[in-house]
Amino acid sequence: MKLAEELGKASVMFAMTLRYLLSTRRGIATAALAAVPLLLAGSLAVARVETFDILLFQILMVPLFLQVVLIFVTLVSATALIREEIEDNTLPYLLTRPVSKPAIALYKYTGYLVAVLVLLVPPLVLAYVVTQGYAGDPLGAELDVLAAFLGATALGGAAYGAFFTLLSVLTRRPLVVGLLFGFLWESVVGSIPGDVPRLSIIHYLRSILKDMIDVGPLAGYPTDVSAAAAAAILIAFTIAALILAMVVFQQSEFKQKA
Amino acid sequence: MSISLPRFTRRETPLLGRSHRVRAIVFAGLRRELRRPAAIFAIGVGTLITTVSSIFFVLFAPFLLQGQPLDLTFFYLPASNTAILFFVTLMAAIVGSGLVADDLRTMALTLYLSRPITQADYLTAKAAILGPLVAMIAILPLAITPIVAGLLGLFAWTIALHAVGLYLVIGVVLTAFYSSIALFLSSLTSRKAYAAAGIFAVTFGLTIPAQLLASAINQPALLYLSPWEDFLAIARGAFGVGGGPIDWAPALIILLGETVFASLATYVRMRALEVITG
Amino acid sequence: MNGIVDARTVSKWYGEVLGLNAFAASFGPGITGLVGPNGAGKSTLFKLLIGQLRIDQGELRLLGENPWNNARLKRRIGYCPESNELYGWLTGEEFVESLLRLDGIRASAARTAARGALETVGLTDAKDRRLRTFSRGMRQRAKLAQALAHEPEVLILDEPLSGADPLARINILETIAKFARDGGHAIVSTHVLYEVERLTQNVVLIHNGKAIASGDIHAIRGLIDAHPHAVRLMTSTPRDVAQALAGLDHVVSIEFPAAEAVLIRTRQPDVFYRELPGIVVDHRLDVHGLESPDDSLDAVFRYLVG
Amino acid sequence: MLVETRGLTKVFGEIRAVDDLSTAIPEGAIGLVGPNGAGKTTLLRLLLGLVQPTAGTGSVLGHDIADGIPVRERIGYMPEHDCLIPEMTGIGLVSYMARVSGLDRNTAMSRAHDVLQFVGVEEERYRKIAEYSTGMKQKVKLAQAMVHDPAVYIFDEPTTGLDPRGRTEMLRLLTTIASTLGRNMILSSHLLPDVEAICKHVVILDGGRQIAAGDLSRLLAGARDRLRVDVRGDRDRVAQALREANVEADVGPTGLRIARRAGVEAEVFRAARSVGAEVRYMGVEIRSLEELFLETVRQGEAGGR
Repeated sequence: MKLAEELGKASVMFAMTLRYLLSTRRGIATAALAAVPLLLAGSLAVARVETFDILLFQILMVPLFLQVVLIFVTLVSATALIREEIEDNTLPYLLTRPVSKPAIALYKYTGYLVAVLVLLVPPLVLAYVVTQGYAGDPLGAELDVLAAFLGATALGGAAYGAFFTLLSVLTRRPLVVGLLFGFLWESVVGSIPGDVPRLSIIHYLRSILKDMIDVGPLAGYPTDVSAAAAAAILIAFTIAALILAMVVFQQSEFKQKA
Repeated sequence: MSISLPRFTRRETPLLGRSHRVRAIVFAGLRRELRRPAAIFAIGVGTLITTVSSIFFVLFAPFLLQGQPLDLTFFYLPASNTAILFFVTLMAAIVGSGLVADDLRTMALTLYLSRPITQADYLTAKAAILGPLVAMIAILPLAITPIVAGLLGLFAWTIALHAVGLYLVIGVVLTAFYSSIALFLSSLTSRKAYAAAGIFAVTFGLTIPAQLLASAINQPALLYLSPWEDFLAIARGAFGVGGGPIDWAPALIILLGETVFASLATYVRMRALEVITG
Repeated sequence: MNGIVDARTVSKWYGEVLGLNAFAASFGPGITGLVGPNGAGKSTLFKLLIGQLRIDQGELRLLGENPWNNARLKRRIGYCPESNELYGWLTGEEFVESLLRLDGIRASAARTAARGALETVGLTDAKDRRLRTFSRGMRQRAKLAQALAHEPEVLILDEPLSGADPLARINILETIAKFARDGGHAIVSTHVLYEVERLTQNVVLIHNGKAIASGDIHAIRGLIDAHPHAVRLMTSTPRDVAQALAGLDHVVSIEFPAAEAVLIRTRQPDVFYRELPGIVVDHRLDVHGLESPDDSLDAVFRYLVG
Repeated sequence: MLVETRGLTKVFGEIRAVDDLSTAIPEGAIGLVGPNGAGKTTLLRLLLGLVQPTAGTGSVLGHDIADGIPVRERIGYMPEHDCLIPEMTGIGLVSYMARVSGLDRNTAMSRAHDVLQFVGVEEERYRKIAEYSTGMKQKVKLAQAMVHDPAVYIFDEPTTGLDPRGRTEMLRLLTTIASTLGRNMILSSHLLPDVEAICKHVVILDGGRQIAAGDLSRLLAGARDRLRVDVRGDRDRVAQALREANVEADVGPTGLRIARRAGVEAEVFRAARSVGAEVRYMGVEIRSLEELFLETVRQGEAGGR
């Protein structure tokens, strides 16, 4: 199979997905949500809050960014990839192209991943700059915090994206199931003793933050997983979920009653 | 003897007024919602839990809070029960999200608007479907609690009835807010799942960050951002409980303002919704 | 198995709801009309052909290959779905061009091909407008454009004429006819029967998930011997015309429904029509009107589907 | 007068859907035809008050369309698109919409059953609409437009998407309604043979303007003097043979069109025999509404309509 031609198809699907996720009304809504860290940092600076520094920023960001913003943005974007094309009856236009269904899912996922990073990373970096600037600390001082959050965003975005894509091909209501998973399971699981937290994505994100940041609210977070191990687990989970989604998508039929 | 084939007959009776037409929508909507399993679950469990927990507060509180005078301020406790917040949000999400969104998805909106009612009639009727169901959680459990306390002789009837009156007032404010917000979000999209997500975002998305931020930088004024905190402030004001981080007057103005704004925004959105098909 | 589409006892169920029930038919080259009442299984067959659904039983071949999960085959087919829902946020040109590039065509070639296809269906003026602003007829043409643009071997069109006004309908019919003249094949499902007759004489009649008749309309009509062909002739001398035609052995009955009309029924309509001009000229008969009420697809449909 | 408009205009963005339309439509069964995007649906929505006019005025049976309530009390509207509530039953929806139109509970229920009986929805009326066929849905859509017995029925594409059997049933219903005394009907459709069969007066729109209007029989009468012939075989050579016998003939979208003069029919048979073609139809040139439509619309060439 000519690689060049396949890459061409991949780039078209990638570009279409990116443009859909970022440009239409949905893109604006998710961008507003993704900008919450920046809004937070900005308002704190404007309000001249003396105690506002990188530590306070982390205290606010861990619950808000990890438990609300990241999940919402990834959920709304990932479910749009396949489920909405099925609901909108536009999938036949893709099915009648010489691109296999797994390939469609994979190319769309790559578009999703870049879109989510484009939505989440800039506000995060700007928020860091504002915090450091306001606190008068040099930009290079707390790079471990920035690196940790960016790592968590990338790995979390990938893992949640793959999982919600899998939900999209498994159930007709991925958004509702995703909401329940995101707001009930992920946020509650942290406070359950024993090994239960291991079954959540957020546990590994917290482990990354704990391991990479010297001084932070998660210093005491009970985890025996290093940042590297957590990253490896998340990547393995992402790949597994994605492959499963591709296989299920390949075997699924679309009984959309015209 | 006459044969009457199914000829189409003429209507003799005149049409009833607009209020009848609006009521027809409300009652049909309520009947339909009360047959939906999800709605039945939310109402049943919601009312049960809020009522039981409110009564529990009243019965055991005298022992827990030794020495606190058994007066009106006591009834603030059931009102601050977070179960109310959760189940009101759940009800608004389950019933409220589909109110207009479903009519947009199925295009049944055209059937309504091609009938002799105005868009305002349509919206009021839809809000009047959600209102009673939210009130089942926001008002009913609270109103029952003082009556139970009165019957059990724990409180003088004057105080108990006064509490019931106050619960009605603050309950209506909360119901009106959530009804108008749910209707507004429902009118924005034909996919009701997004409207439901929006309602969750309004409740948790505003409350958690406001509480976090306010405590972190001890700026209590930020609490006004959270509808739930506003409601608690109003309840404190109603029951004469002092010492809250924010006071009830601005909270009431903000909550009512948001309700009115949401209703106007919904009306403007409906008028702008000229469905263009070829 | 040399047809464009070969279906051998294909069955498909949506739970208990009937999709196709041991559907067996072979679609030959050129244009074939797929005709049947609502819910007869037309859309189900099309969804099986493009691999949106999977057959539960039997064997289905499109251009000799099994369509399920067969990406390579899709390059050779163009599909027009029944629903009018499109990517509202794309413009006409972006829609056709993006799908062309998904066919593996390079960017530059894709743009020119897209413009060509839009020109063919008469949407050049609207190529920069968002699809959400398109009317029903324009959406039909946009769908046809994306089906034609990559020059497939076979077009599968689900109700391409529904909602199109007479002008758009003629444009769509001419486009399909030209595609067939250039060697392409097409399977067209429609309810607008008198339009299909303009397009092709070759039909497959589907009812309750089964193919109940296939082939040339008139051949099918001929097979329905329960109803010999009626031909009504308008003439000032009905008796003379009747006498001239009585001699033909395939004429079954002759009636005089009106003062200036003769109604004859024949078992072999083709033979009758071939001989008629000769008879009229030789006997110098005065025939100033001729019509055959039941030689149409409508009549065939009504006989078979009731 | 059923409908009167003066300078009625409606603009969506840069598209002038209805463009300074001034017309007077008499009572009775009216056909509203025009190419896609000609402004038919927009005009109907303006009369119903579903959309507000950008400029101009209009009235239905003397009631100004600005105050929608009295107008909508007199109208039964059958939309073009799917608009039923899937989880309701047929009888549930029709009686509900009757009550929303202002009927009391009992009248609503009894008329709902009457009207469903009339359109031919038998025991399926107790099943959920989600399980209905396209034809059944169209009948329920028709029923909800008739249940409150309005003075004006507005039907937007009632026969589109129906199979031949469904279409004949729907045409039978529409004909019965059109013949009811004291009831008016505006039928908007692409299927011009249907409009021809039912309506007496027709209005042709294009580009948001009225390009032709009038009594249908008068509009179509025009061509008694021409003969239409359907030929099986080489049409062009037959036309050529006729021209050689100095008979005026041209090939139209719906068959040969021949100028009528004495003995021309014999010429047609002679030409057919000489070319070995068959004559499948020969009759008076009934200028179908479709051809009239194509001629009037083709003058104002419909571009990206």
